[in-house]
Formats: sequence, C-alpha cells, structure tokens
Amino acid sequence: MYLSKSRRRLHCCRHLQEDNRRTMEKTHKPKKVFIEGPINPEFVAKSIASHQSKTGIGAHAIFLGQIRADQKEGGAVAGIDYTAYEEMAEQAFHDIREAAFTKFELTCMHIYHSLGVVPTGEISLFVFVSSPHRRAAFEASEYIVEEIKAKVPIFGKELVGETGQHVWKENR
Amino acid sequence: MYLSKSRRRLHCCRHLQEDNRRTMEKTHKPKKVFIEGPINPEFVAKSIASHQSKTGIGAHAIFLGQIRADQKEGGAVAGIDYTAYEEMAEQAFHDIREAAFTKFELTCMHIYHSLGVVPTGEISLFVFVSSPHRRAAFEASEYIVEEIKAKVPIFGKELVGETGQHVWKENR
Amino acid sequence: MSFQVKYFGMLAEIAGLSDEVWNAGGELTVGQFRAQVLDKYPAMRDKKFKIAVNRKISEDFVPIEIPAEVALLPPFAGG
Amino acid sequence: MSFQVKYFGMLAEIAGLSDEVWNAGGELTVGQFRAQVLDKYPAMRDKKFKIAVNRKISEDFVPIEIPAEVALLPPFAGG
Repeated sequence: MYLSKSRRRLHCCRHLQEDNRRTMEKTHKPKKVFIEGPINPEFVAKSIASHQSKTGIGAHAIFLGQIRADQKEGGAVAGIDYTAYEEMAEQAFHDIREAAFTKFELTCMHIYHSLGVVPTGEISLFVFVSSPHRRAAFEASEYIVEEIKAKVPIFGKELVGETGQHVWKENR
Repeated sequence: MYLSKSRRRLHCCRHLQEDNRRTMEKTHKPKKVFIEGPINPEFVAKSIASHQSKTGIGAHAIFLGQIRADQKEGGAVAGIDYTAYEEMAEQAFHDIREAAFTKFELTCMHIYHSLGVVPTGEISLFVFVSSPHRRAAFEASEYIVEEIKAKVPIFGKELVGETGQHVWKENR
Repeated sequence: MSFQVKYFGMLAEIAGLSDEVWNAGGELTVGQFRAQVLDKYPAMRDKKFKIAVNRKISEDFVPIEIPAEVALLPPFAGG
Repeated sequence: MSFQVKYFGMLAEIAGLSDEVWNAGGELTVGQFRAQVLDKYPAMRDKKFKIAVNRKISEDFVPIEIPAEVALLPPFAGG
C-alpha cells in the first residue's frame, strides 16, 4: 500500500501536483475518463505532446477503438450511442488503473471513453500508456483494453441505417 | 502472391489509388519511412484523422519510441543522432510490411522513423496499424516494432551532456 | 424493505424506465430479486444480465441489505 | 577485383570515412574480407559488426561476387 502510493507520486504527468496532495489520503479520487461524444485526434496529439517533458519515457503504446460500419439487418451501423453506469464504471476504471500500475513498470497511464453518440469512423476509446521500455507498454496496453471490455459497465446502442433502428452491442 | 496483391489493394489508405495502379506490377515500391528530425504529435493526429473514412477499422494500435535522458558517464543523453544504411533499411521496412500484412488481418500500416538529431523527450519511431479487430492490431504492432529493432540497419549516436561526447546505442 | 433499482441499456428499454424504487415484502437475496424482476418484466427472461448491489456484481445467494442500490447490467460494450 | 565498401556508425568513425573502394588481389569470401578490414583498421577488432553484401547480411563462407556493395554494420539502434 505504501509502495503503491509512493510510486503513484511519479505516475501521472498532468495530475502530478494533485497526486502529491493525495499521498496524505487513504484513497485516490478516480480520474476523469468519460468524454461526451467522439475523441478527437487533436486530443490524442495534445496528450502525446504533454509527455515530452517526461524524459524517463522510452515507449508509448496507444490503443484507439474506432466505430465500424458493420452490416446489420436494417443496414450499416451509422454510430454507437454509449451509456454507462457511471459511478460503477469510474470505480472499475480506477481499479484497472491501480492493477496495471502494480503489474507493469509504467510511468503514465490515461484512459478516455466516449459517452453519447459516436459516429462511424470516429474514436470512442483512447488508452495511452508510457513506460521506460517497450515491453511494459505493450503488455499494459493489451491488459487495460481487455479489462475495460470485460469489466466496465458501458452499454452501446448501435444505430442502424437511417430509420432509427438499433441493435444492442455486446463485447466478445 | 496473387492473394497478397489483391489484399494489398485494400490495405493502405492514403496510397489507395497508387496501390490500384501497382496491382499490374510485379513488385511494390517501398513506402517512404524516414523523416528528417523528430516526429511531431501533430503528424500522429493527422495520420489518425486520415483513417476515419475507413469504416471497416475497429482498432488502431500505435507505438511511439521516445528518446530517454539515460544517464551515461559524461552526463545525461541530450538526444540521438540517427543514421541509416538507407537503401537496405527501406528494403527491410518493405519486407517487414509485407510479412505483417501476411501474418495479421490488417487494414492499414504506417511506419515512420527519424533520421538526424532527435532531442530527448521527442519521438523517433511511429508505428501505426489498423485492423477490424483489436487482437490483430496488438499483435502486429509488437511484431513490427521487434522486427524493426532487430532487422533494420539504423544507427544511433547518443549525444551526452553538453561537451560533444557521444555513446553508440545498441538495441537489446 | 425497499431499495433503489437501476436499469441500463436494453433492460431500461424493456422496463421503460431507468430508475425505480423496489418494494419487497421481506428480505431478499439477489436470486429472489431476479425472480421478482422477471415476473414484473417478462420480456427480460430471454436477456442476459448481471445484477450489481452497491456497484458490485453479486451472485444469486447474496442477501440484499438496505440501503442498497441494485442495478441490472446487460452485456458490456465498452471500447 | 575491386568493390565498394560502406562504413556506418562507430565503424565509419573508426575508419574516418563512410565509403571507399576495396582493391583485393583475387576473389574473396566475406570472412577473408573481414580479416583484411581488421588488418587495415585494428580498432575494429573489439567491435561487433555484421557484413552485408548487396544489402543482404552474409555469412563468412559466402564469396563476394562483383559488382558488389559491401557494408559494415554495427549493432542496430532503430526505435
């Protein structure tokens, strides 16, 4: 517990000061994960740029989930409308973060997920991990994405065609 | 060979027309990989944005190599000066691309590597793969990065401290 | 006893609401609550869902202790 | 026979040049060429390097057939 907290002081980049304050507390406040609507490529660029002052980092692994135009009975998927059990989801994201920091040698970790409508071709999930070495970055990236898919209560309504039909999405 | 070529028509996004033309040829021209100086986060954002019209993509995996300020005898690494046996390197990148397209179900693949000086904290390698499904994206990303480190004749002079000293880098 | 029930995704669609107060006669396990819900909303019978009690997915044998927030969670679709 | 030799990275530093024409008496294998290079540049003896012939890394037993571009490659450092 002590180790995890003292390592945490080094983790995060943009929230470094906040983390320093938090070392006195028993628990950490979850970080903001949800974003209304699609995740912008510009936002990804800004996240990358903000890590250039962290000169211990040697490898970044980024995963982006993009909405596919899958064919359904009523036509092609035009987008997904995401909802979540937000309080439980934030807790689940927090647990995934803590587990990943324990399992892998990570310098930074950021997770963002969309809520509301994300049109086909746009990005709904952005997982960004940074490490001194590539192996930890690769492994953490996969681990986090699989954990999100399996454990975070997010629900997706696939909007089909132009007639207002929909199909509920299910992760495999 | 035929299969590989017909799949290739679908691969690449920005070079789609070019690829269509190339289906008549026996060999494919290698794509441009080397970039003079650091790779800009803005360039990463533009690459992501240019894939939003490919609505069969469900997952992007991105790997970025960033220059670490490792401690050496003469001080901290201030940057790496990259050179390459360019003709052989382009061929090696081409072979890695072809092998990855054969091994994994990929929609797109882009590889960029810096030449010249890349200061500490900046990005020298950008590997970007896109697939309908996450598994192929993860696996291809790792495969390509490992292959680049092992097989592409790129050389790195780590610039140490402020006195003009240097150390030759070696991949592990 | 009574507690808060939350519905998500296709289950909210079936219930026609996303929140309601559940008034049970006596104490309930998660499994007993599940049976009551399926009685009230028969269209949920052929849907897969998990039940979370106070934001933790719970097995059928677990007793619901008030105050409780109980949620019906259809398959996850994040990513 | 003569052929082009290219030096990269720390080997170019040791040789003091990045390109030269190699004039060998007769035919050479890669291994024989390696021995000649180490004679000419003794400081390369404690360096690891591979030899590429016409952009393909080649074992010592391979004969160098002209026209050839032979390159001395120190450890790779891409990424």
